[in-house]
Amino acid sequence: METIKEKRKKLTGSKAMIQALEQEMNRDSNIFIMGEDIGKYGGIFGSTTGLYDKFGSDRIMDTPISETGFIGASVGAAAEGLRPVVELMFADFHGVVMDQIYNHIAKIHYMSGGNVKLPIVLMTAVGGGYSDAAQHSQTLYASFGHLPGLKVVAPTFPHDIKGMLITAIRDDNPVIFMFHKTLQGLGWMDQIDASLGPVPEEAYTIPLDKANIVREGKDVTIVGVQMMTVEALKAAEKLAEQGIDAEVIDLRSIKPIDKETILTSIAKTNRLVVVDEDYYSYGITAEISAIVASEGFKDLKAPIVRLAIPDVPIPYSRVMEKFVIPNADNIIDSVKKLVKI
Amino acid sequence: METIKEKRKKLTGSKAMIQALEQEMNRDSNIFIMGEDIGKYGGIFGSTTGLYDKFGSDRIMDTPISETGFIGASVGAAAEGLRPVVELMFADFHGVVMDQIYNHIAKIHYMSGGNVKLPIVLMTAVGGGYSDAAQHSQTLYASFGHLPGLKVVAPTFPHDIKGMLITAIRDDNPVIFMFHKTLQGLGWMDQIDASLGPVPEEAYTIPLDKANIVREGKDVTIVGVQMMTVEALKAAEKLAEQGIDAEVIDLRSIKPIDKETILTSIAKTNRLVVVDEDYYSYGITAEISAIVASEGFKDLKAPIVRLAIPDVPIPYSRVMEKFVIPNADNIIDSVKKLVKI
Amino acid sequence: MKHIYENHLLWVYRAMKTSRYFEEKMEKVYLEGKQPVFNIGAGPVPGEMHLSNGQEPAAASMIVHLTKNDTVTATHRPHHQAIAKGVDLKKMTAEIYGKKTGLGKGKGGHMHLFDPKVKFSCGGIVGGGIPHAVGAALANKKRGTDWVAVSFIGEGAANTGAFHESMNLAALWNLPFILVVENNSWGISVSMKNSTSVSSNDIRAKAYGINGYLVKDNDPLEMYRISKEAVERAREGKGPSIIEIETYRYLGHFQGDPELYRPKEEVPILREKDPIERLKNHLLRENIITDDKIKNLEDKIFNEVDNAYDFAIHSEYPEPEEALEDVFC
Amino acid sequence: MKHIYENHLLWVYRAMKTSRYFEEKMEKVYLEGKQPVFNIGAGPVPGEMHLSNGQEPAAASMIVHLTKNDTVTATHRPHHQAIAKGVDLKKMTAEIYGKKTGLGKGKGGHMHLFDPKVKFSCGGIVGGGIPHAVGAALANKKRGTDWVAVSFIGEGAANTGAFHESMNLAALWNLPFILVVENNSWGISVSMKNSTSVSSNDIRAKAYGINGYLVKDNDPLEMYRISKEAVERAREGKGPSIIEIETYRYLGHFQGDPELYRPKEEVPILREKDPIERLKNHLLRENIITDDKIKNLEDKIFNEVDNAYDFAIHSEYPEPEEALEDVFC
Ligand SMILES: Cc1ncc(C[n+]2csc(CCOP(=O)(O)OP(=O)(O)O)c2C)c(N)n1
Ligand SMILES: Cc1ncc(C[n+]2csc(CCOP(=O)(O)OP(=O)(O)O)c2C)c(N)n1
Ligand SMILES: [Mg+2]
Ligand SMILES: [Mg+2]
Repeated sequence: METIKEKRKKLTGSKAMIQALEQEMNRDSNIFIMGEDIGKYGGIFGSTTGLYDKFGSDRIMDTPISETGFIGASVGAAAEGLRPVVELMFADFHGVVMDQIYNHIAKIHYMSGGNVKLPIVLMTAVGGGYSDAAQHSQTLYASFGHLPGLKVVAPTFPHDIKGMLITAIRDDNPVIFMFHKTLQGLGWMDQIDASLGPVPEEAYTIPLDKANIVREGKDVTIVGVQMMTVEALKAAEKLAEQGIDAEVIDLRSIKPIDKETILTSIAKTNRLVVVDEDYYSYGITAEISAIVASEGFKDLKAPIVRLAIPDVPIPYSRVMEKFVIPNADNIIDSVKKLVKI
Repeated sequence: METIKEKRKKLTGSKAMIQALEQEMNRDSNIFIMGEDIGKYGGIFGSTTGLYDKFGSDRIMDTPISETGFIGASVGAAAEGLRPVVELMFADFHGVVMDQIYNHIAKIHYMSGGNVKLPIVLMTAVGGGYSDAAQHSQTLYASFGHLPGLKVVAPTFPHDIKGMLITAIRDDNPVIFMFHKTLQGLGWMDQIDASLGPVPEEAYTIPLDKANIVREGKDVTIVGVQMMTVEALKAAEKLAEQGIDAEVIDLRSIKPIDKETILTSIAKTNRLVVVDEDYYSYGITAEISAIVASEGFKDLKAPIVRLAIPDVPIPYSRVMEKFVIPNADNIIDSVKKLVKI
Repeated sequence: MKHIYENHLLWVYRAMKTSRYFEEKMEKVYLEGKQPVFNIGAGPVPGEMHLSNGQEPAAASMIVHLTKNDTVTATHRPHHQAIAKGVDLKKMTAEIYGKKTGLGKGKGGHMHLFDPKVKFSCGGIVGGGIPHAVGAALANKKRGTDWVAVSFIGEGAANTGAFHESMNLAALWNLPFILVVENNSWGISVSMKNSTSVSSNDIRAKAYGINGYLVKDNDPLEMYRISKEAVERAREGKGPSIIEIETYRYLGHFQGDPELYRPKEEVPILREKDPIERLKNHLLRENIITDDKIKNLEDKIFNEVDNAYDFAIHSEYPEPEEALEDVFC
Repeated sequence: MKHIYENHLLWVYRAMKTSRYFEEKMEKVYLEGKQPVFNIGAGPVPGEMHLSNGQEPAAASMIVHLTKNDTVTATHRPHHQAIAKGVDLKKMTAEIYGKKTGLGKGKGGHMHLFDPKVKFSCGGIVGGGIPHAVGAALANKKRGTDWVAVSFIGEGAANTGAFHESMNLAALWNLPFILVVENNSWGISVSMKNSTSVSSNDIRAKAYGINGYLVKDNDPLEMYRISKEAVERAREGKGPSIIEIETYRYLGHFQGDPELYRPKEEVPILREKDPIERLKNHLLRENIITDDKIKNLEDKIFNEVDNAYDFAIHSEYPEPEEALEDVFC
């Protein structure tokens, strides 16, 4: 768990992001942001609100709808010594720019034998739950995590959002920074407690490769990420009332995964539930299950439980969407069955 | 294992593909092929050689280098009742057209509530081993397998190549048909035995969702796909000499995975090695491990072994490339350790 | 000939008015359950909602020249084209309500309307629908029909790679394809001048050696005339065209858009020149229809739309488990 | 002024000749270990090999106007630009041999050459390098320099979405960016006429409101003149240009290409008009250099190239485990 800092205010996820960007942009004039509607609009999901007024159109650049163009341009700008932060409005749109992301941004450092550095942060909004349907609700965590050369993070709480975004900006490697819409604490979406939290005012960093134990427990380990961590915590509270003591790990880093924290937890609880808001096959539940089945096998006393979006596109209609995204009740049911084994 | 058919000649993988395409195009005039250099050139990896002369430029269409354009066009053509077969020259290029593949081709049937059918086959060449480096050597099996709405197949042997391609063409759903360059049996690449095999002359189908036990054994299950199946078979032979009896499963279908065949095998062998020519994290080794750790846990007697390309881009230089792609020796080493546990 | 023309204009009026009424109703319905605090996921119509009030001429004055054999692909802002193309209004409304009776059984939603019976589709990825229409045009040509395919996009989409690849293909293969660019000056908050290196996208037709047309000031009559020419050319095998129409976005990009980026005075000026009113006045002035008959027509329209909403409202929701169906056929 | 011009032409000759000699040598080396049966993965230089013999003017006559502060991005066919841009020839050759001493320590290979010291890069994805150069141009402008960025592509790449998105950005932001289209008539086996809806890509400059230039018949002098104008304009803040040059591909798309799609008579006709010979004759005719001196120069060139090959051949291979390094810094 992170050490607690002094002088912290409660901020939303969105405000935590903005604070990180603002402080870093003040520190380093090489940082600039490009994206669609990140200027006066302030980012569709509030990632840059107010920054245009503070930094002007030279450092906060609205772009045309040309993701391959402007995200690809971040490569050349970074190679020239600038530090571009680029926003892909929804992770769902990655397909129009995936070549730049995985064949160029991710590989150039390697192909150049380490000679070219690309300090690029790609921020992108993920997640569903508000009926935005099949092309605007995905997380696609594993689509990014599968590819070498990218650090991929997905923090949950405002404190981590700020700290990890600052680390991402200071990192000389490309980092995909995924922020969950519902965790931004925006006025026009569902209001949830987790989207507001204490955030130190000064700049600070949080490593990009460490999971966080957000609840200690001994009976079962639940690994989640972003909204699934929130659901896991809800589930853990109810399970506690029923005498089941769950440990909840907030994954935070999709790539690389913090194996150690997970394996240590399994050594204690011997039981694993993984919950993911991405698709089931070849997703986070697969990778974490595999890590434990290969490296923590001796500690495992029961089958691993995988909860994720079944392999279907995300449906529009609320009833169906709620059905496909895992929630606290699904977790509780699974854990209750699991602890009996 | 497949039932053996009469009147079979030995064909290479490439010839098996061409035969499937030709027979199907003769059967159904709605089928046409689009792609780069699939006309007179006959496909860079020999997928369409000779078809241009037989069917002409109307049904064998060379395209500009506009993957989003022409692969996206397959959607409209399919919705109109044609049956487009499109070739993405290397799977490595998927990033320039991924939006059409996963946001449109994969999802339209679902989003339309089943009202729009898109019988599209996307053929694409995969695999490394000949120093084509980071942007031309990938398999990216899991990048496709992760996304709902696509059937993804990757047959190994000529017999399966023909049968599964015919099934894919006749399927009313979009199918990604991955063929491995080395298994095409092309004159200008490494010559390997597996790329030549008996193929019935008449048209026949092989299901898109069934793995194939290509060697029976009782001590350990090795799951491979394409070249990794070939390596697994080599390993199994050597292991047999040392008294270890390995069962080898040729996965063939990346999505959906044939769980049953795998779980049945594990119930017998109690040990699992998965070998993949894709990247390690969030890849085939992850998914299959997870399936077994959650649904076959009780049968598992030892940690699962995962062999895959470590999470690095594929290096150019031969020594390094050979190091990152798993081979029979790696498999033998792993199995020998594993059977002792 | 005159007679056809007049009927066509009446048809255009009807299509525009239907769309307008449908959307004005949607504007209200969408806010149900989202008051007093706006919550995008709440109410009977959750998710994003992109309305096209003001942009009706682009759709109606083009689609009047099409039959149900002709293909139309549209965008995240698809209602005006869908309605003009004759998409089943009840099923479309039900889809937007997320009902089982919807076009996509509730799986698609407002941005993903598919009605293969009238060859209409749309989608939420900017530029994503252009190649689909090119593919339909290719199929039309292959089969020797005189059917055409029309893709509608916003001016923002003209800067996507999909635009360029599709236009080159359509021109290279001389396909019966028309691209209509609805230039409403804005791509969300980014103005045309901040997104596009030329003043209008008809100019870009030169990059493909094809015809480009510009329709000024949202004029339904001029759009009618130009579209007629482009469609006829396409049917005759004379190849693709780009038509850009200067049109108006009365509302925010989506409902709930605070529009802080937009000059306050812009919309009132546009509304002054409302194209539906302009066409109505023209129809009356030219005695193409009487005042009484137009009222009559409007009542029919209101009725049809109201019925569609009723149908949607009274339809059942899908069962949760239906989410698992229709991935494959 | 004359003096500078003459020196420039000599520089161009040297760059072209170096590239030609380098590649003629590569043509042979590449076949080592691939005889009698061609096997792409065998020999000291495995993998694909795209040579640019015949295309040298495009590179040399542009890059003569650049300094090491200017950025160049190239394609899968990158040697002529790399050599003109002053990429370390020893390290480049070593990279192609897969050696530890290579530009990328053997990780990149022939299609992936990176020399940040002279701001050169290339890649194997058609169209993929265009936005990179746009980004460099953006950085140049942001920092108030007069540095430019030049992206070289083949005519086939002008049909990719990346081309369009990049050109629009460069024009919109008025960047010091130049796109050079090396039109060698072929994209692998697909002829320009089967891939492109216009006769040349300078025409497409109109779609971005910028300058387009066409250099005919692979002329190094005309390419020199046009490039000078485009580079000067870019340095002066007058924005981007597209230059298309009609050039020659003497060899197959890659070595081993059976070229069944290509008329047999095409290459001999092109070779007749070899641009290096043409420039040499010009230099001699105009007394810019003497016969003796040119021999001298050529010997230097051969020496330099031979040394680079020697360096490559005698360098060590990386250790297998080095594959795991350099993913992150
Ligand atoms: C590829 C892609 N990038 C970004 C978006 C987000 N987005 C949705 S609509 C829109 C603006 C579109 O502008 P325009 O094409 O002019 O259409 P309009 O909204 O004005 O009708 C943007 C940026 C998207 N849906 N798809
Ligand atoms: C996005 C993408 N599509 C396809 C290819 C395969 N490919 C490599 S080179 C090439 C032809 C390129 O033609 P052109 O741009 O004219 O360059 P040239 O080879 O003539 O130099 C193709 C299709 C690729 N590398 N990247
Ligand atoms: Mg617009
Ligand atoms: Mg070319």
